[in-house]
Amino acid sequence: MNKEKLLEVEKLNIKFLTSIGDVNVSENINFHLKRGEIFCIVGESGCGKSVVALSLTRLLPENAMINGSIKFEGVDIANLEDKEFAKIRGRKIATIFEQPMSCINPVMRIGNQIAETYRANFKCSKKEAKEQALKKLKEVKLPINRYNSYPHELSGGMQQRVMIAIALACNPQLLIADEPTTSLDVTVQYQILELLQEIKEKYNMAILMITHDMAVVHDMADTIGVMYAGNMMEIAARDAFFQQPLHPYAQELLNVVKDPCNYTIPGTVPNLMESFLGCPFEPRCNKSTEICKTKKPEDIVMGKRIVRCLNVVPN
Amino acid sequence: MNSKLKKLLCFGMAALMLVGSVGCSNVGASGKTNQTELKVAYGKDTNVISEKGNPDMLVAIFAGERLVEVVNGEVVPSIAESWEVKNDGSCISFKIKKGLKFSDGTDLTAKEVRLIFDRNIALKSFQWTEMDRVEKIEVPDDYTINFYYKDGMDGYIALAGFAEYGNTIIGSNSFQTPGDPTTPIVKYTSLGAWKISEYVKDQYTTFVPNENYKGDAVKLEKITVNTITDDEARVLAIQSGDVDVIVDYYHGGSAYTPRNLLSTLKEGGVQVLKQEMPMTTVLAFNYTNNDNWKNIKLRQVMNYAINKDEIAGLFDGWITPANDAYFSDCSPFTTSLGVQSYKYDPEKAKQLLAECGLTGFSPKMLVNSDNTDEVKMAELLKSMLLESGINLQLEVMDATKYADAKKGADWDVTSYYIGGPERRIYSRNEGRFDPSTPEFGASGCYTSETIVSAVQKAVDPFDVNERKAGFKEFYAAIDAEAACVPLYYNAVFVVAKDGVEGIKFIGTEPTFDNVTYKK
Amino acid sequence: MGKNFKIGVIMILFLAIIVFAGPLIAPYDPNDVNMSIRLQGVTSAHIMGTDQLGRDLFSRLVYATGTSVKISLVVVIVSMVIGFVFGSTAAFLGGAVDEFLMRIIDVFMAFPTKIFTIAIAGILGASAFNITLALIITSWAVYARMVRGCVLTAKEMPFIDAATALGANRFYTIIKHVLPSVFQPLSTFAFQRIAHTMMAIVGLSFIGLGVQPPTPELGAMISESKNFMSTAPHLFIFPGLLISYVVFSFNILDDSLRDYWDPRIKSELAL
Amino acid sequence: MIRYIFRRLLYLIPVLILTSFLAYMLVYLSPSSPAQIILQSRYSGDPTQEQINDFNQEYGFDQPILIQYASWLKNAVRGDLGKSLSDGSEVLDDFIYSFKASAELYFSSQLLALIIALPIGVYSAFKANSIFDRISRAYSLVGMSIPDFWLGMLLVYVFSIVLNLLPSFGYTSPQNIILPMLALGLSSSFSLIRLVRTSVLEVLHLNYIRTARSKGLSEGQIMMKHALRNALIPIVTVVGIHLTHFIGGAVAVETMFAWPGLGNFFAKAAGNQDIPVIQGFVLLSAVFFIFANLIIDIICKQLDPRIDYQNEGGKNNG
Amino acid sequence: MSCLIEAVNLTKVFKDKHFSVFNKKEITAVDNVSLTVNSSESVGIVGESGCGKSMLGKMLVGLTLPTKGSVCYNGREISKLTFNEMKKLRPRLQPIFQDADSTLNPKFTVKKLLEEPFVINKIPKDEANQRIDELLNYVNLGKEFYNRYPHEISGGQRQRLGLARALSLKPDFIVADEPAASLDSSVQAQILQLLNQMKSNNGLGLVYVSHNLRIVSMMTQRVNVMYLGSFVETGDTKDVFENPIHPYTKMLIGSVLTIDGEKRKLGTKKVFGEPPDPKNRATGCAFHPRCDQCTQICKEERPELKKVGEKNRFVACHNI
Repeated sequence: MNKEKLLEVEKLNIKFLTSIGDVNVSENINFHLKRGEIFCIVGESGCGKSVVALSLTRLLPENAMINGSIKFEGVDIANLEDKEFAKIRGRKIATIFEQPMSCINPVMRIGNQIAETYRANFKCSKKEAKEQALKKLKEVKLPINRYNSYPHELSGGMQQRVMIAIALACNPQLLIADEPTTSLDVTVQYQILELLQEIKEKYNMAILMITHDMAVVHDMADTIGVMYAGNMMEIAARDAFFQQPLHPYAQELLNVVKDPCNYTIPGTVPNLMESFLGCPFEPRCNKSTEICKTKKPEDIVMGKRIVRCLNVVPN
Repeated sequence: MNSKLKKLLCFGMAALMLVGSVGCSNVGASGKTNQTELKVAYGKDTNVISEKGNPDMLVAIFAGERLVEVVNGEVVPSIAESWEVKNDGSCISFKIKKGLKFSDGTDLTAKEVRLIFDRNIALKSFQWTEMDRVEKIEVPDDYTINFYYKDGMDGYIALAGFAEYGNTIIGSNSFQTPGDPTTPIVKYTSLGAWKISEYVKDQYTTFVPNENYKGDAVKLEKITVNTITDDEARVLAIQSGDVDVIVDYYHGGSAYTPRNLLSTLKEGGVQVLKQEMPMTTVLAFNYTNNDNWKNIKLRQVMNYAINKDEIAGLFDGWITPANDAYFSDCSPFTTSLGVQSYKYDPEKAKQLLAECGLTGFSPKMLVNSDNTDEVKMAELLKSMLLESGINLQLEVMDATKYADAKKGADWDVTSYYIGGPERRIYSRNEGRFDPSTPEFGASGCYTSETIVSAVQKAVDPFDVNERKAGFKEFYAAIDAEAACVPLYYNAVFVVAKDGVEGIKFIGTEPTFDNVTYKK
Repeated sequence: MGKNFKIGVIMILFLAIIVFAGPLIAPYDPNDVNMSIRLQGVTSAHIMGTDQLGRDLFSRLVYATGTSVKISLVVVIVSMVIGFVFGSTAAFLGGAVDEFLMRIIDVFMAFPTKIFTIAIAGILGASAFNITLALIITSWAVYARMVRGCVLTAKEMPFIDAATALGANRFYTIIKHVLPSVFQPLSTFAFQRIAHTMMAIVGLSFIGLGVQPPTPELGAMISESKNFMSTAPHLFIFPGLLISYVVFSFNILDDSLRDYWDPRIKSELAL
Repeated sequence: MIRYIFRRLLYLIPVLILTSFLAYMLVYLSPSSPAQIILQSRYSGDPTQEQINDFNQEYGFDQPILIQYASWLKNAVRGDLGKSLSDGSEVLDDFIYSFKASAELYFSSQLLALIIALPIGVYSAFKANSIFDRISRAYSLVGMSIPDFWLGMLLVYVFSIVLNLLPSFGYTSPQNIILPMLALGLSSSFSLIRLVRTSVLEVLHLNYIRTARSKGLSEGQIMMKHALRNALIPIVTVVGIHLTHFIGGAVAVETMFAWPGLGNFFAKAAGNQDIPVIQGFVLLSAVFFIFANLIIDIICKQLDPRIDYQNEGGKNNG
Repeated sequence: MSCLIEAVNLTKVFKDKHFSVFNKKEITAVDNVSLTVNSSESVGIVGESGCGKSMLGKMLVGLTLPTKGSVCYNGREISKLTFNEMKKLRPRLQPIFQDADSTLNPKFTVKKLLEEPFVINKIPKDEANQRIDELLNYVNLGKEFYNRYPHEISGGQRQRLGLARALSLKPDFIVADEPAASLDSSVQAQILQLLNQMKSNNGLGLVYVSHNLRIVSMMTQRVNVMYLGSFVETGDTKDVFENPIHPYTKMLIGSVLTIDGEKRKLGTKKVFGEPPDPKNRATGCAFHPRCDQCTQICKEERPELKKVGEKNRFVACHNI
């Protein structure tokens, strides 16, 4: 057991059972995360990246079927009793979401929302909780006189800071950030990302970040995971990835982002309702071969990199 | 904010609970019915506190006495020990009994007697329809009171009028300003066997024995009269044991025990006490506005076409079908009459209708929706008349609209009752058949000179034999002219639980003076 | 669209047959009196028994349902039309006209509906026509306010701007874009109101302010049957069940439609 | 806040004036004149012209309409709404008396409805689509289709006639309130269950509930602190509006149980064309209704800090 | 020849919408802004949310009339045109909205939506159908979408449909308000390329409104940086991005994340503060509460746009 590895996800399969059929949103996903590391999952909308994040803390709706192992600090939390799991959620794994306005209770003072988190996880007096909350407010650079404000009295950036303060209330070891800066202005985004980095340094925690924005990935990630249609196509260290992505999808994506005025990926993102015989990217891939249509690609491990493509030859 | 909110919520909850608990604990004593208390359901508020007009009849029956009473067609003394007619019949002079006391202990003199008459004249209370004919009232001494009439008095009908409940004598302390009869009645004091101990408007009135009453003491300690305006609710009340007695009230045409429930009540082990009275429900024609009715054949058609037995059947036989004639067995002076009336004969009706040349005749009938029995009866009439080729149209409306519509020309028939307690049979018959009386509306029964002269002969003379002859002529005239369609003879009912004993009728009004209640 | 929708549609179709083909279904004339068989319970000749005049209860119920449902349809349609005219005028003209019309609507909405209806029906006198009139007077304002809101919302929709930018004039945008966006919520709302109006009518008839005899009407029939609760309970039970049937069929259809339009609370009700 | 209330009150003035005018004018809907209606019922014959003139003079009906209205309004502001034509009692006293009776019945029934509906609705939302939820939804949908007065009759049939347990009418003993309260409370609870379920369910789908879960709160804490608190806002609004509907809202049930409430009293007055009572009741109930709605709005603002006092214009609920 | 669009001193003031006797607040959404656009030129407007850039865009195509100032199209002032004249002009000026979803009437099918511009302008059916075919081909939408409703097609398709509608009447001038925001990068690229293609093929003038500076820098020749209703810096895109002068421009550009080069070092650039609230505008220079070079005069006096250097560069700052 590698002690370095805070989170280890193996063969994670997630299915949604709906009245019109099953939807596979995650197929055999493997990745791991160390303390002090920022792991970014990047992908276009509907590729299943948020579902993976939510599955880690059991926040998916009841019709989701989760299979596989999720080891946190060496414990398989995927198969824990709810009661046991409650000791981890919020306390050791915290989550922040996009659209902070809708994610904090609109009729509760923000200070109370932070303090409440602390009290829910550690038995303590109200006063202690309040002190902790004030400390966290300071940490996210909000003036402490905002303790008694209501969420609607704050701007979007401040609301996201409140979210972060709530997440930090119990000093978690893993922070899951699901699109934390989408819908924020560039200036605010910059500050929030900076704040996240600072916090990571301070607590030496791991951040699992979900985003669709390559620029954010470039700015934040230590390791990158590219998802497409429920598959983790490539996992690589940041520098290696930006120098030379290996998976055709990752290559195309990077090209488009670099030069949107001259470069496109033909076709559209597939609907997850369809099931794929072969590689889901095959219809749009310019390097596809016959075999791509019929055989599902498997993870190819190349040192620290993992690629899921039939045409990549392991070195 | 949080604490404020909590306070607010707590306050709200507390207020809710308070209101809830008030709702559950409000309005006084319930207690178990003991043997000396009787609970009575009555269809009207007793109106004990009255701005204008007077308290309800029920109060007058229980707690009040009048100058005279009418019993079996005879005027008998009550507060007045004697009377005489003076000045060629334009004055009636009453001698009042001595030593009577009101329920509050004050003495009765002629001055107190005149208060109620002054009140009725001043406030134009028309409960006694003759009151506007009185010119002045004099009190020559403490025990004499004289009434002077403008154009000479109306004979027997005027004398009987002093027995009207609106003329119940009340004490001077009854009024808001004691002694001023134009002020509201706020504290009813009177001379009867009972006195009022408690009154809540629209809820209940409690009667207790009047210790100043000179007659025989009553046997119960208390009577609570509950006001329950809904007919069905009163029936449910006695079925569920909330009251012991329902007192019928038919004067004014409403608030009575539905006739078609009496059988059900009786089957359920409740006593049904019936008192026949000289009151006839008739179908009247709007002849002043519709010339068709002036044809006697058409009036006869209606008489032949209606099967009165079926109407009685609608009420499970609790009332008597008017098969014989306009008058009932208990109407005054009827025993020796031999008037032959119209028997149910739809064929004859058809034939007569054809003779009138009125095929497809479809008269419009006004129906008062407040009287559910009347509505049912109208529906029955409609279906019966259809068999003789008359298509009756029903216009059902509430009491006020009904009264309003009746004034207009846009209707053909309606039903109402004539008669009532004995003293009223005089004024009612006169009012319905003599167009010169104030009570006569546009909608009287069909009348003619013969009928008018007959009704005057029947109600005016002091002499019993003259009146008897008059009534005979009057009944015959109505029958001959087919002035209306007599439908049924009404009755009053008292419904009482087992164990209530001693309810008697004086005339048509029940008295509880000797009632006992054993559970 | 779900099971409930199907149930609702079938129930409404059945109701429509009762309402519009009543005379064909009813085995007897509803006003046919037969005193010899009064207050009978359920028999083979009279499947729901007879009333106090020996009339066939089933036939009366068929006609009574027709009366109640037709009145509610008239009330809903007329007040919807009035509300539509008022509301859209206010919203389109705006400014002082809007202020003025809104104040009028406010005044009508300031009365507790039932008290207002009773007052009007009482003063005019109880009859089928007057009760219809009273209900229209008291309910048009709700529609007007709703239409105004819808029009104002629709007027602000970006697709109006888009059409304007393409050169559309006001008339075109109103006819093609604004009004169609109002009709759907309005008709949905009107649909909900049928059940509501139906309840109001039977309630008013129950207290004697609605349809008058001999016209059979459900509320009035229940009111009449109070007399016979202990002896002939079928007289109040059947009309009550029928009211519930009518209201339920509208409710379940409305409910399933609402579920259909609001996918978040999508679920099916098992019956 | 105070400024907001002040502004709302100011805004109400024209509404109140128009409302009172409409209430006064109701009488002129009638096909016959007040004098005729009243005199007709006072004396059993046709009133004479003299009587009509006297009457008009006494009640001021001979004045122009606007002057009549002005003097009526002037008296109304002083609390004098005139006297009932049928029994001469003060309209205001009658109103207060029946208001009290209505309030007792209605508040207790709504309390009952809340007690029934809150747990069922919340549990139903929490276990959405479970058997319990399906049953409770079917139950409330069926219940909503039952007229309250008919439910009352069923209760009377069972408890008064068959079982002979409870009184079926009246206002004299504490047991009297039970059946009408059950009838009203049950029928309000049906729609309330749906409302509670929908609002809680709506809140449960919101993102901050997910946040609360991710924070490590227990389901109970989430329900009490986050879901219920927010779901309460629409519930309070609707229950508040429901409560104001006790003016006349229970008329059929009140009539059914002979409960001396506003609806019962008013229906009778309307039937009798008792004009001062109709005018007075309509005006008083409208005034009460308007102010009650104002109070509900204020309470909702207390519950929901998001609502901005500055930018809200007048809003009425129907 | 004058330029295609010339806006002079545009100002837009809103009254507080709600009925109130006591407080009548005025919000100045756009404050004294001038702008010119030539054919085949694309001009960018950038700024944080709430700075009034969308309102400016609406005024440029005549969807909203300015409170003060004028917009001239080919020298004709559009606010002074009669309704009919304006109706003729409308097809020349087309907006493309950020939220394609709400600009398409949800009750219309794709076919009906495409036909609408021709119906409105009474263009014969044959011509219209031919044009629609061209357009579909152009925006790369197949006929299989004809009978679908807007909510049944994807976001990118909807945006392309919006584009097709805007292009259907062959406009000269297009205001694209965040046309690609909230789309995935691959879809975004398709839209941007379409826009560019339109500009170069048809020679039309384009105003590109966005808060995404990276895309603005790629799409436009000139750029206007907007802060709380006014321009704080204008100039050629290349110059502005390479050498920002106004502190706000510096901050904006500093906050742009790139995907080239090294990972940023924490605390290197000074980006702080929140987008301002138009209801509470600061006195003097609106930016001064967030500005690290703020002096006394900035708090008191509003800076005017001043020409800086040779090349069409204007900056509104006291400290240059």
